[in-house]
Amino acid sequence: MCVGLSAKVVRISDGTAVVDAGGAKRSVSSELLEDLEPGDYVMVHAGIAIAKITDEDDSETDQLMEELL
Amino acid sequence: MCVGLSAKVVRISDGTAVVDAGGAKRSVSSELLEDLEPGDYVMVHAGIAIAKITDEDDSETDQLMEELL
Amino acid sequence: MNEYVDNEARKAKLVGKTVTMAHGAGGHQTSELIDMIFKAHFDNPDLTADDAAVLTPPIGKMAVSTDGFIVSPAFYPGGNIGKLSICGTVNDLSCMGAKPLYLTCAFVIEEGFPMEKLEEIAEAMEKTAKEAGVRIVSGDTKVAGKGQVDGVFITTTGIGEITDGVEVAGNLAKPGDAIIVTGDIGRHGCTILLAREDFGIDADVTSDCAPLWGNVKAVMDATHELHVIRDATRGGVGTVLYEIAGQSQVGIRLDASKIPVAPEVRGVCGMLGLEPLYLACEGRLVIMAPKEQAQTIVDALKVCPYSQDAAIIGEVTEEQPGKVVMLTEIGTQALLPQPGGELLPRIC
Amino acid sequence: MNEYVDNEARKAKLVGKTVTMAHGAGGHQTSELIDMIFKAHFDNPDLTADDAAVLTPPIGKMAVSTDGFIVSPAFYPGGNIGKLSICGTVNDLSCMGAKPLYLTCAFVIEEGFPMEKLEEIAEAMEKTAKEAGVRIVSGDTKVAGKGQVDGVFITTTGIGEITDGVEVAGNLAKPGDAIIVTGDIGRHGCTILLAREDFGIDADVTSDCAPLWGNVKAVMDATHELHVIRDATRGGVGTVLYEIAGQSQVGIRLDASKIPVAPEVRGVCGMLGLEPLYLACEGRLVIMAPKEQAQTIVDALKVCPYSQDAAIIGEVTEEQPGKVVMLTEIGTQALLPQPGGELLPRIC
Amino acid sequence: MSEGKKTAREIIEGYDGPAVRIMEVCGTHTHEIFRLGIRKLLPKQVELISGPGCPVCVTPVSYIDEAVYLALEKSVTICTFGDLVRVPGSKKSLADARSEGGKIHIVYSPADAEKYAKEHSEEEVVFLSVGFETTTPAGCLSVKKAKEEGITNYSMLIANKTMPQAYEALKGSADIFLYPGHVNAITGTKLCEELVQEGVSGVVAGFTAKELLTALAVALTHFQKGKPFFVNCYPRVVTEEGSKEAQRLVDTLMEACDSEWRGLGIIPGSGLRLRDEWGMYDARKKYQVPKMEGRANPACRCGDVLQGKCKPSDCKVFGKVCTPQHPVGACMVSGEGACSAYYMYGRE
Amino acid sequence: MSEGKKTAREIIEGYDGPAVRIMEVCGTHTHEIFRLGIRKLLPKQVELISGPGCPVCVTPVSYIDEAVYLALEKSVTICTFGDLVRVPGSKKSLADARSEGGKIHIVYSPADAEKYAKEHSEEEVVFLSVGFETTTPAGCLSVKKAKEEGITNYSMLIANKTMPQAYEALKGSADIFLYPGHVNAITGTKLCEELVQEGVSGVVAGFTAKELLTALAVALTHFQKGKPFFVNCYPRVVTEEGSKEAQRLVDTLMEACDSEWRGLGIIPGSGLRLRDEWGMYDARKKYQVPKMEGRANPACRCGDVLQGKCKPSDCKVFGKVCTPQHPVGACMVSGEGACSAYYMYGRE
Ligand code: SF4
Ligand code: SF4
Ligand SMILES: [Mg+2]
Ligand SMILES: [Mg+2]
Ligand SMILES: [Mg+2]
Ligand SMILES: [Mg+2]
Ligand SMILES: [Mg+2]
Ligand SMILES: [Mg+2]
Ligand SMILES: [Mg+2]
Ligand SMILES: [Mg+2]
Ligand SMILES: [Mg+2]
Ligand SMILES: [Mg+2]
Repeated sequence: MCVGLSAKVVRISDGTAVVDAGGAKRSVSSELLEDLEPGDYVMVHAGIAIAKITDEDDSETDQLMEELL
Repeated sequence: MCVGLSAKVVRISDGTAVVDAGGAKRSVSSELLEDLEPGDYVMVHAGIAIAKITDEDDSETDQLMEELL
Repeated sequence: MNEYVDNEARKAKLVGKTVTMAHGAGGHQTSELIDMIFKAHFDNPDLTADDAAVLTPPIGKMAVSTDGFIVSPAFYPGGNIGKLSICGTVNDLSCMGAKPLYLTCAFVIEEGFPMEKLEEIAEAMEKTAKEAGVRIVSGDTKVAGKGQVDGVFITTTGIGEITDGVEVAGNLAKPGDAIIVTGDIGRHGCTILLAREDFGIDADVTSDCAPLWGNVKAVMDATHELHVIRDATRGGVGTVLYEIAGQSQVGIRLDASKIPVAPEVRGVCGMLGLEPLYLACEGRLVIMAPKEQAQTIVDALKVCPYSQDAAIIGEVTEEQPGKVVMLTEIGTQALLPQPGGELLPRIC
Repeated sequence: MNEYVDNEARKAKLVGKTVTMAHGAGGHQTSELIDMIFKAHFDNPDLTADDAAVLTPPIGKMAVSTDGFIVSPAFYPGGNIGKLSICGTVNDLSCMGAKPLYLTCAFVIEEGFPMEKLEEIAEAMEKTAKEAGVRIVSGDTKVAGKGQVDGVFITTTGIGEITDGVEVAGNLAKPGDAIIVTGDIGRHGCTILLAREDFGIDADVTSDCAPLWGNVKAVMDATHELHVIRDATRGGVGTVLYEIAGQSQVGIRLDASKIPVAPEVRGVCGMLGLEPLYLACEGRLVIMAPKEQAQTIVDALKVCPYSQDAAIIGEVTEEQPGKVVMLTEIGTQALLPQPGGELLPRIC
Repeated sequence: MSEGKKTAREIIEGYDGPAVRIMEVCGTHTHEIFRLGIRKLLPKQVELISGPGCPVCVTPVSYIDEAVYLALEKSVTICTFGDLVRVPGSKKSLADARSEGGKIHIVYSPADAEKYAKEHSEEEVVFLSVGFETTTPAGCLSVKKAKEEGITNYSMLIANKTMPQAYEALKGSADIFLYPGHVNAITGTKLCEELVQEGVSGVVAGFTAKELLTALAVALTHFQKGKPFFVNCYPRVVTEEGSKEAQRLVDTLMEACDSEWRGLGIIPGSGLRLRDEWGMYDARKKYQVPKMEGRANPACRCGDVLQGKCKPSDCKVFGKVCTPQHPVGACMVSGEGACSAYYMYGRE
Repeated sequence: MSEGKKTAREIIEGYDGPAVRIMEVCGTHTHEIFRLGIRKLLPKQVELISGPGCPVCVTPVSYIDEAVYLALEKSVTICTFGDLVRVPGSKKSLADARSEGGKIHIVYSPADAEKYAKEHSEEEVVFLSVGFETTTPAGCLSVKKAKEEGITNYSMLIANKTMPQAYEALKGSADIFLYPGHVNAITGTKLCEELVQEGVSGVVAGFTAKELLTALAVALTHFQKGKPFFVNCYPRVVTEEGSKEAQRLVDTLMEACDSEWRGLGIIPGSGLRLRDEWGMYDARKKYQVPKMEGRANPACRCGDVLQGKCKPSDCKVFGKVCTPQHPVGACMVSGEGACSAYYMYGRE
């Protein structure tokens, strides 16, 4: 239901983060996330960073599959 | 200083006259003129009939010339 | 009969519909709009749905002309922007002595424009193109956001074939030429002015808008001794005469009493302080040719539609090159003021 | 040197000036505007001041194409409406295998438009026309009242000469054809979207707008075995592919991983929920030719400006005629959604 | 027509009396005299001076500045006669204001402006009320109507002027005044007859060729007799009393005030303003228009031209910097302005 | 990529357990599943149902009517996600309103709408706040900011919804829920874990091909074991707690209310509205929007589609009257809508 984009934080200033997705930058609200740092990856939706992402790609699924089998 | 057009009165209704110049009709104020009747000629300027015209063309000048000579 | 039924069905589908941004997005709905209206009216073997039409080129020299049409209002007594957009380009070609062959048209349409109005415009274009013997070969449709354009703009470009042996141009006027207009002047400009502005003037004036290739052809069939043919559009006959006087470095003398003007147009001009010579025509030609040919030309014109009132209104002179002189009602000669700028009604 | 001085003087005169209604009235000031800007840039032996240009027609078949340009904003990274208006028509002619010869241009300009901006537009047109080897032969200038048009609209019409022996058209795609794009896609649409709307996205994306006759010529010189050449403008590559699939009644299979998209464009599309395949290009061709010719074509393209990133992105198939299928990253095949309607950024 | 009036023309052309300066006070007379080429009929010793009877020409720069201020700063809709649109203000004309988005609506009459206000209650509407005795009643009627109809978004920016004070001020500039027939239609002839006592001669003239020639013939014939004289040569329109209704109407709404005439400076008692009880229709009060300093171009000699102290061609910028396309002074704007007439009709 | 994940795909393709209905609640999942052609990988006994997780699809007709009312009757500037522009209301969509002159401004985020209001203090600005847990915080932030900045021309028309009540309502429609990862990023996983107690199984899924395949493989593997289960297959984004900050924010500004879901009717407690102390930002209160009756097209089976009671192709008007170009129901508008996806990806 929500186009989410994983993007890299490149700059932080109070309540706002500039995120970068393939070179497209936009400043988004980071008010919902604490301790954000440049270099972190976040999930962005409708102009706010809704979640910090632990892995920058979907490789964690490998582990899930391992557990499953 | 004032583009004046001599036009024929074709219709009268309180304070307003419809005048005709060569088929171009427009309703103008006739508040400045009393006893206007359809068929009369008037001098029109900026949307009002400013004067009743006694002769519909400039033939009266003939008489002026006669008097002069 | 069947086609009639289909056409009725097609038209019924347009009722109440408007042009949307989606019609301009280049996908399915763009094709739909083109099929529903433009193809329905313009279809012919040369019309392309591809990027470009592939055509047999004219023989000999080719004339090419383009004009954008932004008339407001788009519908007015005597025509609409569709008819105008065909006439304008057909006439520009005709003025070069070129038989109009092909036409392209590019539409810019405001979001929300009624489909039925567009249909009317396309219908007028079809009819006028047919009358002029020209084929619409390629088109383009863009939809502009609400307020980005006022209604509809059309640009047409025409390609014509120049008949051998005729050479006319604005710089070929010669002293001794007679000056002919093909009918009463200023009707289009007067019509638009009354339709656009709210001057409260009621006059039975209709645009003179007409495709004039037939008239030019009739003249060329009557004589090859022609120097200038020009359609007196923007700026009217007065502007065109000044242009030609400048290009040909000749003087022009007009006889004020010979210039045909409809009484209604004169009446409107009287009220608004305007000069009919500067009002646009869209179906009138100015022709310059040796005096000896003048009557032949007028005679040829008088039997054609749109030019029954053709008249000789003056002559080309050596004196005062670049200027237009009027022979007035008291027999004096006075310069016609140089046209310039926007046409503004005045009270003084 | 002297010309340089004159040109500086000419430009100096434009500073701070704007286009007025008088410039559109057809008299003296219209000529002034044309001389000051358009003639200064477009002048060539074929350019006419008359109603129509008189030209030598092309030999063989002639291609004719028209397009209206209403891009907003008129200036954007990588170009402006002037450059675009030349490229668009040059490319449409090129896509028919036609060498662009002549161009007409009709301007509609909003009252108050800065002369210096118009100068910039004309300058870009001159430069692009020169690069494309095409001559501007006739023009038209209309001035629309404030608010009647947004800035400036340009309609260009082009005439080209079809090189013998080459026949390309949207209905000639054959199963077994390779599908080639001449570079990364969606840049123009992405650039305009970012320049027009205030989405607060900052990306180093410039329009791909370019005149592509040189590229088409290089391809035609490399092989005559060509079926379709199409510029992927409005609606982007996706729309064009669906059109061709429909016209040729073939299926199209794309390999998603092969389609060149700049990372910035992908990033913007990610944020706005858009598909790069539906973003307009103004300097990209889609070419379909027998598979055997594909590498030859790509090699020819890679040495030309504007097509160094040419790539084979798919093939024409017999299955699912009229449809475009994508080979996905998981090796499945899925239909590419049919494009339709306005491009709207979405959050869901 | 000319044959019938040979006698008047003969008198003029044959005049061999003493040198005489005739001032045509009225701009419409100026215009007609040029249009008919009447100056060419005059013997050398008869000089025609174009006086200050064109409301546009005598409108001070500051008035335009006020109107521009209302349009751009107060976002008011300006309703105006077309005449004023191109008159230069200190920095901008109304045409400039319009091209910057100001709303300038051209009307045929003040009544139409009032009607516009009624129909556009969401806009603030100001009519630019200029003109002399002939025009003032129309403005007064519109205000009266606004009051009757309870229209509160209508007002006038007033620069109306009265002629008698100007005659007084210009007494020394001419031997004979050609009085403006339409002013006399309102004021009657009494005032002019009184001026005879002060040694000021004059004739009231109509506007047709015949009327103008007759008036001139009458004036020259009387002048030769050596005594101050007055003749009403326009009796079909002008009576001794004039229009009592008009006088009463203006007197009810307006009162005299000092007024600036462009080039002539302030002439005491020569202006009109709304009486206090009509103050809500006075745009200056309603919108608290600040005092404008109004800097006219210092090169402009309009004032001297209006007083007959010099000819337009004596002005340094005449025809070079100052042309009808780019007027510097008001006399170049109006078709009635002496500079404009000299320029357009090619008189040096 | 596909090679690495063959195991997940193999599990899916090789599934031979009992028949199972999986509901992907999230529209983005629907979209990706179609884009990747995942349905084609599924054995017959695995059915994927597209649930009500597209905010556009569940937006009732009356909501669009309210927005159209504000745009056209209250002349408010509507700021909206692009998704809502083409959704049909009772009579008009927002695109229709725009083509009638309504001001519809597309934004990327509610923050941009608030910024627009700040920069256009002369306009009244209303943001159309739709969406689920993921989107609601962004709207709340914009209102908070408006308050901090003292912006008074900004408000929201709210139709935000919460998912838990929907899961409850749809419990019987599926055996497994594919939970929407981004909703869980806000809400955490607790609620889903609790649903296991009620016998409702589910997995939280991410959005890449790999994540989707993995989640499906995990779901099918667990399902075969016969016991209710829950697995978070998107741990890189979703935590057990979710976003406390987001929950707190929404709770500060909003409170639960009953809410109408298009096709599903009113689900008690499934909606959100601003608390009374934030009432000035509630567009319904601010503009006293009247109660809209909202008549959906009776042919539309969106409600049944959303509940998995029928397939889009079971709807009588699917693909005939109802197409993405002319959507009848909301499910055909959004790229995420099941009907739209079925249509665009060619599934019958
Ligand atoms: S020529 Fe121009 S500047 Fe000179 S007096 Fe006349 S209006 Fe003024
Ligand atoms: S096909 Fe259209 S009308 Fe039918 S259920 Fe889907 S959205 Fe509704
Ligand atoms: Mg042309
Ligand atoms: Mg229009
Ligand atoms: Mg033309
Ligand atoms: Mg022409
Ligand atoms: Mg096109
Ligand atoms: Mg084209
Ligand atoms: Mg623009
Ligand atoms: Mg094109
Ligand atoms: Mg093309
Ligand atoms: Mg033209």
